Amino acid sequence: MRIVFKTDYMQDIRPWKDGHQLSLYLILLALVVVAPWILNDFYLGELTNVLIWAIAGLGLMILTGHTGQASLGHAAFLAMGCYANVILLEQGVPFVLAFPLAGLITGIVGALVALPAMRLHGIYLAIFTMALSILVDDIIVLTEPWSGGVSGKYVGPVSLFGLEIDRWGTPWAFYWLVLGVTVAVTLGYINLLRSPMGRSFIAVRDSEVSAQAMGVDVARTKTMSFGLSCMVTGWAGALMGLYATVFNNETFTVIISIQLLMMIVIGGLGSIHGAFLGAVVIGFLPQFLSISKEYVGMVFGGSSVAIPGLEVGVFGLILIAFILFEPMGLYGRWLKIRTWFELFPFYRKDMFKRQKSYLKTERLR
Amino acid sequence: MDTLQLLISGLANGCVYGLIALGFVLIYKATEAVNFAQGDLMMLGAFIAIGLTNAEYMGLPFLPSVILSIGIMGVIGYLLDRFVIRLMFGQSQVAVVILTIALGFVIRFVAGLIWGHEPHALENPMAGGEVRLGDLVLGMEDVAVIVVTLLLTFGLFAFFARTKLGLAMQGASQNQLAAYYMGIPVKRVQGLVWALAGAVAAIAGILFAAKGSVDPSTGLLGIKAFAAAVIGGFGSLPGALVGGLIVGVMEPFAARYIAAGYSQIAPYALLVAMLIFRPSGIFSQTRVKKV
Amino acid sequence: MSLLEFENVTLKFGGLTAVNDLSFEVEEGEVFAIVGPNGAGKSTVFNLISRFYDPYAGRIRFDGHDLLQVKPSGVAAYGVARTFQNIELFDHATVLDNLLVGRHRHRRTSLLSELFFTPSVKKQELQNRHVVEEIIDFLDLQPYRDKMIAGLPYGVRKVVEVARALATEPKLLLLDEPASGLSVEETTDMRWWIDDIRRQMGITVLMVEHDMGLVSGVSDRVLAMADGAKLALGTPAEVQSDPAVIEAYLGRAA
Amino acid sequence: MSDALLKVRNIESFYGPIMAIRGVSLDVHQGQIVSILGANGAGKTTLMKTISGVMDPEKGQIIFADQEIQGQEPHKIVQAGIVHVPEGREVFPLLTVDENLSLGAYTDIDRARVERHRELVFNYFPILKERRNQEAGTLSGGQQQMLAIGRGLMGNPRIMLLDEPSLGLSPLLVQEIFGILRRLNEEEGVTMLLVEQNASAALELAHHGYVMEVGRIVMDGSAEDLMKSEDIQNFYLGVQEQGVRETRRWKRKKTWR
Amino acid sequence: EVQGVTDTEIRIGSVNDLSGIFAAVGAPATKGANLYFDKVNAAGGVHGRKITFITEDHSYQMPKAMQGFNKLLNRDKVFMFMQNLGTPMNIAGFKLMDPKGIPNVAPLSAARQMLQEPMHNKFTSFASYYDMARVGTKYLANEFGGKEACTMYLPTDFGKEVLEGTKAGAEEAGITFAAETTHKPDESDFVGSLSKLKDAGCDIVSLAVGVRQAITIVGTAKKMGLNDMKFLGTSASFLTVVAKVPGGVTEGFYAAASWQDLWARADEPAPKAFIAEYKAAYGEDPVGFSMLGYAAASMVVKALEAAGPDLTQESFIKAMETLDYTDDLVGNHIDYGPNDHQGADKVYVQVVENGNWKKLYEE
Ligand SMILES: Nc1ncnc2c1ncn2[C@@H]1O[C@H](COP(=O)(O)OP(=O)(O)OP(=O)(O)O)[C@@H](O)[C@H]1O
Ligand SMILES: Nc1ncnc2c1ncn2[C@@H]1O[C@H](COP(=O)(O)OP(=O)(O)OP(=O)(O)O)[C@@H](O)[C@H]1O
Ligand SMILES: CC(C)C[C@H](N)C(=O)O
Ligand SMILES: [Mg+2]
Ligand SMILES: [Mg+2]
Repeated sequence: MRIVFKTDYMQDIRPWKDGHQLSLYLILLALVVVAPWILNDFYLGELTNVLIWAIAGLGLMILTGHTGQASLGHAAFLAMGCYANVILLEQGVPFVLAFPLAGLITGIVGALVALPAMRLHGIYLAIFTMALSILVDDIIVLTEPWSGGVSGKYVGPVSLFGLEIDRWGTPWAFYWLVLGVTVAVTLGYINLLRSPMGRSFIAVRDSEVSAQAMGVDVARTKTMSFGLSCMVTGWAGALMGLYATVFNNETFTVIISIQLLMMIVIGGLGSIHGAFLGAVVIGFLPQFLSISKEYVGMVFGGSSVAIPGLEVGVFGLILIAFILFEPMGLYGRWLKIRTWFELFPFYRKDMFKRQKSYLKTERLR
Repeated sequence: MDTLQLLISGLANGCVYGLIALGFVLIYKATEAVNFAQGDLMMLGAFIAIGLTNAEYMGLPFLPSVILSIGIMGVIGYLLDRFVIRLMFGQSQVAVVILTIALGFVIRFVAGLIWGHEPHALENPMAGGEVRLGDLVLGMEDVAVIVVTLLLTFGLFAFFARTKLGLAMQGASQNQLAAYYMGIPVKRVQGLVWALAGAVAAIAGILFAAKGSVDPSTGLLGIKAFAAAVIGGFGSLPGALVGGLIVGVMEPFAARYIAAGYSQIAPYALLVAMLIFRPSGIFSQTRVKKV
Repeated sequence: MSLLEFENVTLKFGGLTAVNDLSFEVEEGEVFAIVGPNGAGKSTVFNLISRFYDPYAGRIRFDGHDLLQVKPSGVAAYGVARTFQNIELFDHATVLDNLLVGRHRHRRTSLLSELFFTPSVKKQELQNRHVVEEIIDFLDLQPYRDKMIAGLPYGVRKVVEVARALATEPKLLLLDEPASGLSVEETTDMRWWIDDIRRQMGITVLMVEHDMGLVSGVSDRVLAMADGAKLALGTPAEVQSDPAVIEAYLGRAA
Repeated sequence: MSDALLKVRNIESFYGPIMAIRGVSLDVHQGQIVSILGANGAGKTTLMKTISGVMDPEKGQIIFADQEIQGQEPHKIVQAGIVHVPEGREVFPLLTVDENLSLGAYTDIDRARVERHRELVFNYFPILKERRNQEAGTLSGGQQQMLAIGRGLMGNPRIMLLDEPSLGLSPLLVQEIFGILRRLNEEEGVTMLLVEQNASAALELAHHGYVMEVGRIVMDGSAEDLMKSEDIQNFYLGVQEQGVRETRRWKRKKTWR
Repeated sequence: EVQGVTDTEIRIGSVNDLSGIFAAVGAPATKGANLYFDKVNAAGGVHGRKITFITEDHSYQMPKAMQGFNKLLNRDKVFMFMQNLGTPMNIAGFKLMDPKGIPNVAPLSAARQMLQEPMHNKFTSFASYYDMARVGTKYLANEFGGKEACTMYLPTDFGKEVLEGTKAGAEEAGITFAAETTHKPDESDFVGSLSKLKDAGCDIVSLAVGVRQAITIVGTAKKMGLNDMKFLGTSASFLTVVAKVPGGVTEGFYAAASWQDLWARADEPAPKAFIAEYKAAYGEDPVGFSMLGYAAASMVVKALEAAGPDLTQESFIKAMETLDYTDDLVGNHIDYGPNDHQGADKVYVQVVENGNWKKLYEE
């Protein structure tokens, strides 16, 4: 077991525990940067997709994982970001500007939405945001002059610093774009968490009364959290639009909102890692199931889809298993595995057995 | 006259929402878990009744098969709790929400596998029957929905308010630890409530399938019923009914008087407006914590 | 002018008058204790100062400001910090992070600079930590510094609450039953801490407490309340010998 | 002496990887009041929780009336006659005072007795009667504590586990509480296991005492013996030479560590 | 080197809905297609090549559909697509297929955009929703002297297209378009909408809603005594179950589609053989969309055969353009040409009579 002695305040402030951990992260970063040379187009595309979901997950994590405000409507903000980006591009705004602006606009809209949502808690907030998510479909239809209504919109390749970025034509360039955004958002998130604003988010999540008593303006903090969350989600939406190249009112459904929430819960609420782990599960597991189906088919014979919807059924079962197995999310499980290795051989067999736990009402605020 | 007709059919429709909402509220009231699979349980209940009743399947007489399906759904509800939900005892509510959403996927898949994806209607003696009051027409099924919903709401309300078990359920939802300290078998109580919710889902499903038809994605109706429960004040049984009625009555009037393109938005717009002005519903169930 | 002025304040919950035309002042630099039977309205007085409730009538002024004009979060900004009778900590954060939230009112950086963690943010963070570590030392919390609140024993949490309140560097510190749940030994520690808080840090203390030993040990003046109204006000000795207080609160033996 | 009503043998309890109880054994005899003293974090609450079944011990046995009860579901343990008045009140916040009391008697099917107990509780704590329709969550801290104790009394216990019952009560009520406990013990023969910070009152009431430190029992003896012990006097009873502490905070080392 | 073709195999992809809101369409269609391909493979394949038909389930969600396209194009490297379901999904797919010239055949969407430019690699089997609604409306107006056409629709591309088709049909018949109402997929009470249409004097009402909703609308109208209102569905409501609803609820409901009902013709040789074959393979009765899947597969195989052993995307497209045959199973005539990439051009107006669909008219 490595024991880190604290000798300097900076040790708590900088985002890595020690050089060892830092080097691990740097290796990971190097690996993902060179991914286009390692992976074929299919897997690169899937990795891109997972990263886009992870960005969306980071967005929702700010709000739900760190500020404790459950949203079942974040697909609405994906849509917002996506449309804002494309409409700006159509107006001739260069991508370098259009993309950040798309997030910013979504963030501002999110903060505005937060104003009426401020007095809502828990399930009431969840259903409020869900209603927004359901309405966004109709809003897109009603704002046809800008949104293209039901016929939707098409977004072609974009260019960034002279580089042609095209999901299908230059998948590696698109991947790097997404990776760049992912890294930037993650760094911003880390910085947030070690700054006063990030701590005030956690304060609001854990106890609104004492946050107030410490001088945290709860309403303002929630607005900020909504704004930031929606901004990041908006970027994810813009990337999703570029990834799909075509989208309309039926693209960002409430089901996607639900999947986003599932993703961060399965990954582990309240941790950055959780957003990534969850994105792998929600983003890649269905593909994995679909691919493994071929091999199952090869072994047991019969190429055809015998049971329609089987993958979704199995996917549901696996999600259930994940949650039953580790209600604190995959990141919680990962931490345990790591502790196990660190303590080796001084672990006890039932060290991580769940002690009985009990809930109290959430109807008191 | 027109208005009255809209009102009456809105009420009947609202009762269906109320009935599904009751299932949500039941589980919430006793466990503070939000069961997002309630709509899917209703769909399953409907299909079980169809499987027992309809000529192409087992063709049992209507009444016994209705009773049987309510029983089966009660058992399914209990087993769901016993073998799935209970493993999550004491874990965060969000995790339970996600769990029930995933359960919904699985239920939809199973139903599709057994009964296919096309709509099925429940063969029933009420079909085609109607009650006429002057110019007003009301289907027999609508009458049944209204009667059953009212009875069930008041029955459940009395159960929670008057019986020791009902009180214990409320206590268990507010503080599981304290409930145990009082000797309440919290897990068994929760199993009971899931059984009850299963039975209520079956009743809702049967009435729904008799009134129209069901397919595996019918469960999505649960979302609107959920909205209804929230409007009423999540956790309040009369609230579920009132919320259901508001949404139900809202719909025909919106469809009648609001321009196309906007009318279908009305229930959700109402929900949003409602929450802005009454952040915890009509019969608020939340309190400010005393410190 | 007194530091805190409570003037003819009344608060009702439905038919129940929890605070009834109550007036008192807390002077700068003193330790002022409130005692009284359970349900007398002591915590409610704190909650009024924290602006969790709007009084039905009366005025509350702090350091020349009308507290009724500010939001609950504004009270801390003026320099009032508090602890809670039933402990309200940020359960899923470490002791250190809890204390750092206490520094919130000294935040001078913008969201943007925090997202980039600019040198000014870093400087502020180092400064915050400096203050917080001093408090951790002062209250002997080193062993718990990086522990989650959720796993701490009751007594330690009480101390963390005091620490978090101190981290705001307040002018006035409100302590709601700081010694309840503490052992005799720990209560003695608390007594010296309160003493030091007043003497060394120059912080005025307003405290609700049932432990008469602690009350008479540290406080300059004591207000005894019953049914939301003033029963007696004076030095600890005066109040303790007041027959009405003995009758309603202390009992014969004490 | 006869066999103990409650026997705890070598109990170990964990919070995840943290060992909070490290092999505790104790006996509570029928009709006795046994008190546990100990500093913050000694593990007193954890021990109580382990006995009442809301936590599972890793090792050891708990024997109540000759039945092994460790690791059982908590409601079974209550039905067996062990009632726990927990630390930190734990009332049902959205139920009224009356409803809270009714739930306290959940295991009791004798209606007449339940009503008798309710009157008894109202008798002890008149304020609860006055507030019988108030939601428990809006009671003051001390009122909630009264409710918690009252609710415990409703359960018709054979043995009561009391975790800091005097927490947050006014001095007058503290005296009354100890009087009530004594009467319950003497008149109704209720056995009690009591955790109290107010050590002098606790020892005065108790027949026997244990001292816990960091998850272990470090001392035990009859209440009189403990009261005479110098360590106990210093650390739990606050008998101290004021002069020494006046200048600077200074701590004597405990002799048993 | 042609993508998706080897000496022994042809890979065909499909991005379909097997578990979402259109599973009632996608699932049976996939089964039907598989049935036909299995049969062809068992008989030795096409020019010695076995057909591998790979279906990805998108549950009617765009992100999943994009993943499906990524897998099929970049991993499985399919030769062509067949019966991709959903308008937005197909259109998104075109962006990838068009540059590589990958054919998209018989999509499960009857939107006009299925033949958007470049039309070269796109082939639909049937008339568009627009034409169905147009022809149906015109027929009802002419036949029954309807005066006011109206539409009840979901505000989606499908709904909007039916709306436009209805308006066009009304204009062609010289009647007015009177009113429209919009809906959500989870709406289940239509009394309000119907009384609005009643007040507007509608006597021809085209429907672009879910199957379950169409049944409820027709039933509610009966209950309200709106017996003069004629309801017209498109292929999206043209299901056997709709005709079979107990209690005769849907009697007198019209649908305009590009094919004829399977079970209404269950005694004719081709449908009869198909029903038997399907039952033998899956142990359950086929539905209309099973038939369409089967027919689509058989059409693709015809074209593959015609394309000869030197199979390329281009030769396949050329071969498709030569197809001209009557499909007895589906009950329509398929013909393509260099400038005609829509197979069946006819629209059949049919009505529910005694629990069966009956053909009234074709155009
Ligand atoms: N939200 C509320 N609704 C109704 N009554 C309330 C509410 N809050 C407090 N009360 C009542 O107001 C009175 C004063 O409560 P408060 O908490 O101030 O008492 P306290 O003096 O702090 O008592 P303790 O020493 O027990 O903590 C009590 O009788 C309590 O029941
Ligand atoms: N939920 C928890 N998770 C992790 N550790 C815990 C948890 N609860 C208690 N502990 C640890 O177990 C030990 C014993 O705690 P316990 O609450 O039993 O002490 P106590 O003697 O009752 O203290 P107090 O007098 O303050 O109530 C402490 O060291 C504490 O840190
Ligand atoms: C098969 C069809 C009903 C599909 C649907 N109408 C669509 O265009 O997406
Ligand atoms: Mg108080
Ligand atoms: Mg304790």
